[in-house]
Amino acid sequence: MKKKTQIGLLVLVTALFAAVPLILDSEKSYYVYFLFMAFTFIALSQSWNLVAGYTGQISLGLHAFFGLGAYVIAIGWGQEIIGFFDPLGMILSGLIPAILAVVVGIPLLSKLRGDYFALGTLGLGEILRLVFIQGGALTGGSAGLMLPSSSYTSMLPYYFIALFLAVFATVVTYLMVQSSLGWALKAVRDDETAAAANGINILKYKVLAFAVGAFMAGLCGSLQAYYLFHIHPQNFFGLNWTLYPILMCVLGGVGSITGPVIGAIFLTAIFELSKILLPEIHPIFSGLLIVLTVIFLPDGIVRLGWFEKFFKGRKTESPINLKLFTGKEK
Amino acid sequence: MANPLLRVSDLNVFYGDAQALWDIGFYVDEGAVYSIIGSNGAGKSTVLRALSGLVRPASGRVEFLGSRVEGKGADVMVDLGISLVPEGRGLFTSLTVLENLELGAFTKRARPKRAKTLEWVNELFPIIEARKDQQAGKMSGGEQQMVAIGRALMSRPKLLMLDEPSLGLAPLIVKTVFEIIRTLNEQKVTILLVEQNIHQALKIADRALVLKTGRTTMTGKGDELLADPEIQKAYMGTLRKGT
Amino acid sequence: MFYLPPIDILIQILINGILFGAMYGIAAIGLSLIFGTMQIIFIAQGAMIVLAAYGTFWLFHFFSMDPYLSIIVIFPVSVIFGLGLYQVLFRRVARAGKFPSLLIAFGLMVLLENLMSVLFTPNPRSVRASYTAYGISALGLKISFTRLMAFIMAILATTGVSLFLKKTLIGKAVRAASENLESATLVGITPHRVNSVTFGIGIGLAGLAGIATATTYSFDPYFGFVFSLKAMIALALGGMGSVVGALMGGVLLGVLESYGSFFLTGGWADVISYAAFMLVLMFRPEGLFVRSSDSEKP
Amino acid sequence: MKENKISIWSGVFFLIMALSLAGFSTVSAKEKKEILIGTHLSMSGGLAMSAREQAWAYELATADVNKKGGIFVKELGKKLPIKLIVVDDESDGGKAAAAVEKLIKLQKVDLILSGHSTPLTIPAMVTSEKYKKYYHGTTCLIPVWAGQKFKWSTMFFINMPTFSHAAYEVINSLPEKVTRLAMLMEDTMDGRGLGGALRGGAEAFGYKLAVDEPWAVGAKDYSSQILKLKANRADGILIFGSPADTVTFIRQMKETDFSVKYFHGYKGTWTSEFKDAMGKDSQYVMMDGFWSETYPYPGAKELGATYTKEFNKQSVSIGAFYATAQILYQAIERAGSLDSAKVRDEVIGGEFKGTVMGDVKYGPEGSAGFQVGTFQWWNGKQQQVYPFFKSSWKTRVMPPWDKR
Repeated sequence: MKKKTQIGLLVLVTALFAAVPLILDSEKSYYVYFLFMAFTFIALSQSWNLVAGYTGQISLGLHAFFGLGAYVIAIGWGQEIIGFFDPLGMILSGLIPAILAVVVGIPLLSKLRGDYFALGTLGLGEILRLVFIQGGALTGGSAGLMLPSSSYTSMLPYYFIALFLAVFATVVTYLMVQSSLGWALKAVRDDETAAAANGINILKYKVLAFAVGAFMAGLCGSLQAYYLFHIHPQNFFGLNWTLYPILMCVLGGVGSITGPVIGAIFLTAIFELSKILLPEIHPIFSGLLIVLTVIFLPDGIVRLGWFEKFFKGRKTESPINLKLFTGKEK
Repeated sequence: MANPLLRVSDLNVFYGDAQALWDIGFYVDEGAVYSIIGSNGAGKSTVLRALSGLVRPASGRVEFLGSRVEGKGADVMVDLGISLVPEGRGLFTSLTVLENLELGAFTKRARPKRAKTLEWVNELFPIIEARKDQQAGKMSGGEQQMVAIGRALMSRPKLLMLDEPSLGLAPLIVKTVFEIIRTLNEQKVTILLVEQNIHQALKIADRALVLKTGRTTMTGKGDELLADPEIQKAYMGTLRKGT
Repeated sequence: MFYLPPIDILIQILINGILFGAMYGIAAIGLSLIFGTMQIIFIAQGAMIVLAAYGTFWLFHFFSMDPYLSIIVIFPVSVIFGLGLYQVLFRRVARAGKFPSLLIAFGLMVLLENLMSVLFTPNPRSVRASYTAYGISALGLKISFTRLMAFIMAILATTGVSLFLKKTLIGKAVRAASENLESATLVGITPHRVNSVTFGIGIGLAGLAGIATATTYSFDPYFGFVFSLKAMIALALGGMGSVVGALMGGVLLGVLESYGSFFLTGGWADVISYAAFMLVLMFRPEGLFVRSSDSEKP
Repeated sequence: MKENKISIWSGVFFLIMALSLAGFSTVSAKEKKEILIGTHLSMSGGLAMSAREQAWAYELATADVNKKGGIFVKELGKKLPIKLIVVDDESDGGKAAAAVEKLIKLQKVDLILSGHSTPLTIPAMVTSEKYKKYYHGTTCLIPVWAGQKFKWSTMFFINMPTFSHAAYEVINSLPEKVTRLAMLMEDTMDGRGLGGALRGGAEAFGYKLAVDEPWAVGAKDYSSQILKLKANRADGILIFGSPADTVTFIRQMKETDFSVKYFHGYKGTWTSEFKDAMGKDSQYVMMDGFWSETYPYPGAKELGATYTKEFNKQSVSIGAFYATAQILYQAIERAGSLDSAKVRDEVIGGEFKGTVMGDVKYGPEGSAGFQVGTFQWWNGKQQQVYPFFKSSWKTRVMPPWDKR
């Protein structure tokens, strides 16, 4: 399939989703809300996918950037700099996390071992949560900040912005991967020493991917802030904002463009269903699902045998794989 | 002719989407020294990694002592008697020399004979015994290579595979290393050697194989290949009989 | 508001911090071992600790078994549980690298927390023995008995694990595999074997930490996550893959938090410990207690 | 990587998704057979314990109404039973909002009964505000709620002025003088709000706080705080924290031999789990509460008895939750409608007589405050101290640890 067809398909799918509010009443249908959340998770999953799938770095700090993006809106609104659905504010809510990602990313990513990156990003989320709790009047402390919920008019803008974010994140990830930069990132992922020998500035690309991921996560945070109107450190710096996207990515297939999309929609649906069908014990179910998925489907849905055979004609392996046993990572 | 110790046929290896080895085939007789030579990136190490079980071949046969062993894990291969001294030696640098050697005899087959094997290794490498309580990482490159070979011998291998044993060593040490290989061979250890130091590798080898970008370009007796004008031209250039 | 309190209070804070940090230490040693061989932060360690604490609680509740005596049940059961856990959950995916293992650990945490919440109710539980709120007076200082016991357990556990790693062949194999897994398989060490051994010991240590938790705290199913995080910090401070370092990292963290919450408030104490964690990760990733010459691992 | 075929697949996938969504969305309006009341409660997560008491009280209140055949809804001209739909909010604000979305859009509930605690009810109320569904609220601090100027919710919770006085009135009634109070408030929304009220109360009653600081949630060691109280010679403690944290705190007080004359716990000391965890050490400890079965209100005693029969313990909270449901059900009957606006207008400024919390009167702004209760643990029983009505219990001063 040619690039033009691909772009055409993307436009078609986007148009289909854009048409959903024509069929469903956005104020009455739960599915509009469901898709709004699913789109947010697609964007978050792509953000994580970009970092993990293409550079082989496990970030456990998506919630740090998500929460920071939300607080940019909340604080900006409180100080009357940013308004409701303010484009400038939303760009800021992506940029500030991206800047933080660069500042934190340079020292953390310059270490050869990826583990420090995972630990450091997890710590970053916790630090931000605590700092915002201790932030006094500016951050509202542990009570968080409340925005004037009377600004809400309709679910539609949320739906379309979330759709835009999902498409944006997917397109950005796709473009980055297809570009020469993408090849550099893959080289980094597959063999760091070889990439270094070939004169690729590893750090620059890793930090770039990390910052772009943070930008997208921050945008998602700002949208969620506009939706909830109550920005609370415990919620917005909650680990779930990192763990769910990771799970979605892995379930869908890390390091592929469609994986996170499928994973996000599928899991959001599963979690919803389990809550309806198993109200008392659904968190057990979620935990079990994670474990079972990883054991029996570690490469994700997009790399399922039948899926691949049907569409590609042969089986491939997950890109971040077997490193431990071939010793390449050491 | 009796069955060779190791017979490899039609071996294909992939790294992800990229094929690294194409239809490699050769055999190593018991008690022989077999060399695989070729330039950087020709796939020499990959052959050893596939034989040691670190890399799973996509297709092909590996027969060792008459039975098929391809696809088995590295830990199983050691127990069967194939031992690899990896490129860069792969010592446990934070462990002592003695601990490294002890772990060399980790397999079920080698463990009961550990004390006896250790005596043998100490005899081969007197320097090891003198420094047995030192951290392996703190030794010089040459000494580390001795420990690495010693550790591999601790598993009582029937086939010892050496990946670039001379890499990064001073010329004098390189000479010692090859002397050791010769000694080992005299003590009936079959050796599969991968080397960039082509002159030395061919001189010591009974038979050898030349690899180029993952494909076999030539096989033959060591001295024949050494005399081959193409080899001379391609790999030794102006060095002639250097080192 | 800042003032310098009398020296005896400063010493008391120090001792409290050391005793308290030992709890982090026990958890961190387990994390350190698992991290060494499998290269993952076993995020479910906290949930394991709470599970063991429930074990202690139920043994006490139904059989009136003294919590410290219950070590003879809890520790072996935890070790076996750890071995089994590896075989059932991790063995299949260990080959595929650390992504899946990390996720399974996370899924396990969610599963355990909620399973305990459904089975044992989310109500907080605590063991009430004659010594659970008992303080020993010595040299004008007050020392919590249960925390002293936790400290002693931590010291014994560290010594035990160190000896195991230094003296036994399988222990040496664990050290070797932590350092260089490829070389380890080349000498015939089966990765699954060392992985399950480290899991056994790691969860066994979680069992010990669970006993210490049950005697010291009132706990509920969600109590453990902070432990996982703090143990992770202790691990980073002490240097990954070092057993003694993990304990020292835990103690250092405990002391840091104790002084922090005395001179500032509890919330800032946490900020300080996380900040220390980030700084160490960024600028001294080999940890504070590892000489830099030892840290040049491949 | 070959993405092309996958993108075809994803197109198909999306198409199916979109079609199935369209198919599901049309639910035909059926004849009303029951009144659907939705609530979001923390069936899992950190707040699960308190939320379960709330769920129990709601369910009992609903069952009690249904026993009588339900509520007569004038607009529909018949008596309808109530169906209570509980959705788990997992103790998380974002999930609470999602739960309300689901209740409104998927379960199509008529009205919403409150969830538990300020950080969860606020996002939930924001959501019900969006869809103009009436949210009958409780357990959100009234000043915080009032600050939001919600149009579609009301609030029934502790009256802040009486709350800020209660502790000091009790302390003043003690036979011994307690002069150096320390205040440790959990660093959460509720902790901050209640802390502010107690601070105001201290000023009004002429108490100077010897120590006043926020308390980190889930910290594992309090010895430093205790030493700080010791260094500041505190002789009374007001503390707001979770049961687990408070138990650990008191244990550490005992270990370090730090005694005070008065120990007043909020939230953390009122459950029977606290008593079970502390044993004899729970003696003398004070607690707050929303309600008591000793209150002279209709049904209070029976409610307490039902609870004790089922769980073999007492509760000082269920009455408030039971009454919250009672008020809503009365309001529906009075409005004669399930319409959110009509029911809300009935509650705002309305007076509801004969609940287990007595007669409840909502102000024109939509809030009704109830007096906070204060109790003291004595021999495993919660002795009611405050409000002072009908209470014969004389609050006892806590002796030092070595003298008990």
